[in-house]
Amino acid sequence: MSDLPVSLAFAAFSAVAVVAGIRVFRTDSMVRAAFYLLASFAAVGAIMVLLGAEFLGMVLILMMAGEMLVMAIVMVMYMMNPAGLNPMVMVHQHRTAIAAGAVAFLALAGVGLAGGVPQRPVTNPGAATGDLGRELLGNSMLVFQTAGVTLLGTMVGAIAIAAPRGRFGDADADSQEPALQPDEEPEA
Amino acid sequence: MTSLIARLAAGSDARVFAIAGAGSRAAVQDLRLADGVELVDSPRAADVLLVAGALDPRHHDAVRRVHDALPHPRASVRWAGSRDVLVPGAAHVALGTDPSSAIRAAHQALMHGTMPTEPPLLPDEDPAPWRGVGPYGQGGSGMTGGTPYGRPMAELAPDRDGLRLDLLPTRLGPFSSLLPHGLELDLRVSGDILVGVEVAATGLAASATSASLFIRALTEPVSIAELEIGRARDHLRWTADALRLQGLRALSLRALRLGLHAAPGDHRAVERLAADIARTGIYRWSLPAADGARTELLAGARLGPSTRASGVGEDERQADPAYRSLGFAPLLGAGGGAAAAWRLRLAEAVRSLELAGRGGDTRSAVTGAVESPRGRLALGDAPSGRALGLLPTLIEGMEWGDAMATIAALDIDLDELGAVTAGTSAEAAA
Amino acid sequence: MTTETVIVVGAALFGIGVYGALSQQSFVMLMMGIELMINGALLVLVAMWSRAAGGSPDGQMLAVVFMTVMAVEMSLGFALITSAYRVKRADITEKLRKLKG
Amino acid sequence: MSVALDAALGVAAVGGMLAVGSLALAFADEAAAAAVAGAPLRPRRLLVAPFRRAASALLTATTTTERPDGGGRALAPALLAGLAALAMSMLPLAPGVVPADPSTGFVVFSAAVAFVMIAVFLHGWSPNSTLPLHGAYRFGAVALSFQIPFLLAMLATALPAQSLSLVRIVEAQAPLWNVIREPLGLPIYLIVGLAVGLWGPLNLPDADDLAGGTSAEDSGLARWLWEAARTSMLVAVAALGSAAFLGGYLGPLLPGPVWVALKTALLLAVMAVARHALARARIERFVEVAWVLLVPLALLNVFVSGAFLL
Amino acid sequence: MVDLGPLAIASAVMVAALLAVLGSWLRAARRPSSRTAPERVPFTGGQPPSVHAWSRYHVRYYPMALLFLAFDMEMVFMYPWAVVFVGEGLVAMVEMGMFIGILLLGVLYAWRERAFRWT
Repeated sequence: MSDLPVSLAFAAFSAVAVVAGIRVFRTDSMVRAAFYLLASFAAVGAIMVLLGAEFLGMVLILMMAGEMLVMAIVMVMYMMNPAGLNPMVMVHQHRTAIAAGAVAFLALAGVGLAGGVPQRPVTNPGAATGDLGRELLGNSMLVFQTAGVTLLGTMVGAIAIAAPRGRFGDADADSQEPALQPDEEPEA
Repeated sequence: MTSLIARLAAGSDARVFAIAGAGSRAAVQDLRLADGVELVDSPRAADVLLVAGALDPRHHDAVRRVHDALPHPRASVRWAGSRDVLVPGAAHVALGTDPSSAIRAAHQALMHGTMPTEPPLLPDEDPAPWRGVGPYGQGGSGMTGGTPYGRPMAELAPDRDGLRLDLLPTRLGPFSSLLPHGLELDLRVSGDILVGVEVAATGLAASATSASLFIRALTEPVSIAELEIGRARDHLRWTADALRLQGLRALSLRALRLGLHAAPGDHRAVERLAADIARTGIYRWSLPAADGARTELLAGARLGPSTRASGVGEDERQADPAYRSLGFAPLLGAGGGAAAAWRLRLAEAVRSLELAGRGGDTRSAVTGAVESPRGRLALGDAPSGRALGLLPTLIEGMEWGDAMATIAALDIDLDELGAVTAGTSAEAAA
Repeated sequence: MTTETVIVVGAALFGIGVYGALSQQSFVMLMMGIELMINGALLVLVAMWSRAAGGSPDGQMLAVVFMTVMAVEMSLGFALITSAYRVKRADITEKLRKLKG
Repeated sequence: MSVALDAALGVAAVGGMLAVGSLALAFADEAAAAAVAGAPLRPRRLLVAPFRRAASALLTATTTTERPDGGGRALAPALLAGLAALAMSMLPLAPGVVPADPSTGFVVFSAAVAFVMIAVFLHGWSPNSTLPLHGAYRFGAVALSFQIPFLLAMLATALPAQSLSLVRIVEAQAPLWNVIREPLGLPIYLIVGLAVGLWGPLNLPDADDLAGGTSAEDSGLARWLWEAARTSMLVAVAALGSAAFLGGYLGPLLPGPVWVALKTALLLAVMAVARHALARARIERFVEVAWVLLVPLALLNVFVSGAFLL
Repeated sequence: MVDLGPLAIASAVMVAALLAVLGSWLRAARRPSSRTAPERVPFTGGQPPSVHAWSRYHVRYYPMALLFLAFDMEMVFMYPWAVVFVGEGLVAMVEMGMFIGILLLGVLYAWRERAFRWT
């Protein structure tokens, strides 16, 4: 394959990644926000494939489909007006945030452009998945097993925190209604 | 090219959304076996609207709303005893004759473009006009104020799970494929769990008269063979509907075909059907498990198979000397629950066909109450009425699919209910 | 497609993520900001692995660890949001602050 | 120029395979239904029925609902059709003949199946209507449960191939088909395949107890497209299943593509029979069985088939 | 080299399908009598809904969804493992066995906590 299709594809995927990323915070519908984020991830995954990291890119897309579905589901659960039928803006420190975002972008892009990245391209992308497998079982064995324990902790922790009933009674015991107005005292 | 497409389209099955008014339930069900006609569950999927039987004026707006939900091009067929103006422009077919050729003709004319599509029946009015007024274009002063796009949004309510989330009010019926037509339920769902159930309206037409076999048996002796064949057919028709709700369409058609003309010699065929149904795993996989409190409710309600499924030997036929002379004893299930009721219904269909074969010309005695396929039937007291009374308690707290299976298992017949209660009110008036 | 352009795209995603994480009031939207930051970082990491590190396997390993972190963050984050909503009925950060104690 | 030509050829080939597969599925489904219902089968009428249905869909208007998510509503059937094409484009037809062979084809297929979740959820969410909405959330439960057994059942086929390429997975079955090497894999794969194609006993999001579920508000061309996309997805699942478990184009005497077609048809027939012979699962029961039974069984399958390779 | 074939084919099919749906909508919208307010009412049996269906849906299986998020990660580790399994042999078997064994404890815990049930 020549360079031109790859460059075109890169330009397209970059545009999707960035535009979808911006749309995440510019849409009223929570479900759309989650799926825009998914589109951004999928485009980044595709760029990774272009970079020769086929496995990482595809696995990112695979993982994110599930994670963003859960994200959309949880969003709808807890957000008032989940579909954005009634437009609203729920932001704070807006200017500061924009400035911080711009600074982060400029700083990172500057480092990337000026930092003099060494040019040592990957030699055999086809062997990358196997390399990763051997790394898992060899040098990074400890990381691999630690990940297992971490994931176990996450599963147990998440269910213990979120589950409606536990051994210590109902999870919402002693909870109270929030105030209807920001400065009011909560209802008993 | 255009004419080729039109010709192909005209050859397709006419997809029909049927509204089954008073006295037309069985006739509409039989249409499932008709050639070139396919009954669908949503008017969005239909080409033709079939409005069958008598309909009360209070249902007319609902009929019009269903009519307007059909995509263009659309046509309707009125299948009733007499002409009326419920759906203007509808072809009229007399109840008692087969409407499928009229339906197919309407469908073909639509696809060829020789018949214009029917205009909407309801006026083009927004339920509540809405304009954003708040600083972000929202409807009111608060962040969720107003009624966006003409409708409010669901409201928060506490839940047994401890999460205070929205309760979604849903009005199901009167013409939903999930309920007997004429029944309207006000449901409140929290996620897929029904947390509030109210029967909002029942009955199709005040003037409903039913020549049902079992209602006739209330006042005159009827041949036991006839009664038992009627019972078996009723059970098989119920099985056909219930199988359909569970997605087993081919088996459902087989049950319906059997139910159309089951005769004493068919008990082997019914047994084979019952065995094939059991083999689908429906009792283990699909139906809600028996639940103590609910089973107890049904056990005391004299609801025929639903009651006998829990092992209570409640059956009006035991009181009838004619049945006793035939050596009748009711079949009983164990443990209750939808699965037990299903099995019992099929077993009763087999037993009824056997009884009908032995019955000869013995006639039933008039005792003031009859065991209809749905349970104890007397003047002014129909099993469907008792079932409707129990319905909210039975399905509250259930998952949506379980609730729909439970409603189906109750086998509510509004025609029978209407006829029996109309009889009493007429007597009272006299 | 050069290493530099990929890094610029990654930086843009990271910047958008920073904006989202700082500006959003709702917990879940805030998490989306964090996800987007990780997304940008992941892209830069893979670009480095592909173009500057000669495809060394630890680069890939690091990316896998990133993804794991993301999953752990989401799972526990959603669990905490559920718990906060259950107890305080709070779905935005301000509410939680106000009801502290 | 040749790139464009290749792409056009690829689209035509994949579209043709999906169309033929869908017709075969319709035929098998009708035959199974007739057998179960005890009704006569009318093959001639049956063969034109799908074309008639498509023509009538073309002539019927597509309705909208009150304030839907229009973008999502248009995207959902298109996305599902695209995913079916994506999966089908990696089917090896004969040695060296495959529309596309990415080295991680296996992960690409898994990602396509994962995106089915998005397509179905979007389809049910977007009309802003109660019954489709319930269907969408039901599929959330189904899909999050079947995802892991599905990936694991497929993963076992990658062990002997030592690769994630579907072409290599077929080649590695020359001595022994995977269906024999890892007998638990194909049943688990087929169970999940039914759920992916919203078919038969696992047609929970579009079930009759939701009056059509996610497609309850669809009409005209949009409805037809959704149905076509669903059957295409099922065909793709069957085709790739035959490649991963039944040796794909491998077989004596007959040429490769014929074997592929025969094996795919076999799996489609199994699915058609399952639709009419098995009852729909309760949602909660399915979730529990998937996690507590299918996940451990699929893991066992991976490790047992691994042990044979040592 | 990178193979974008599947993506190209899928995109072509998607675009075609999208155009078909959009074209069908446009055709429907051009009809004079189409799309009155009652024609757009969501169907639940002939009565208009009292509220929008979009609401804070109570997703009863959320504990399972959280479990999924964590458990799904195992696949990222298993794919590369599967590729090198034959080469690495027993070591691979033992290490993955340990990893999976640890994760299955999580499923077991979730089952005990009734995370897969909600009715």
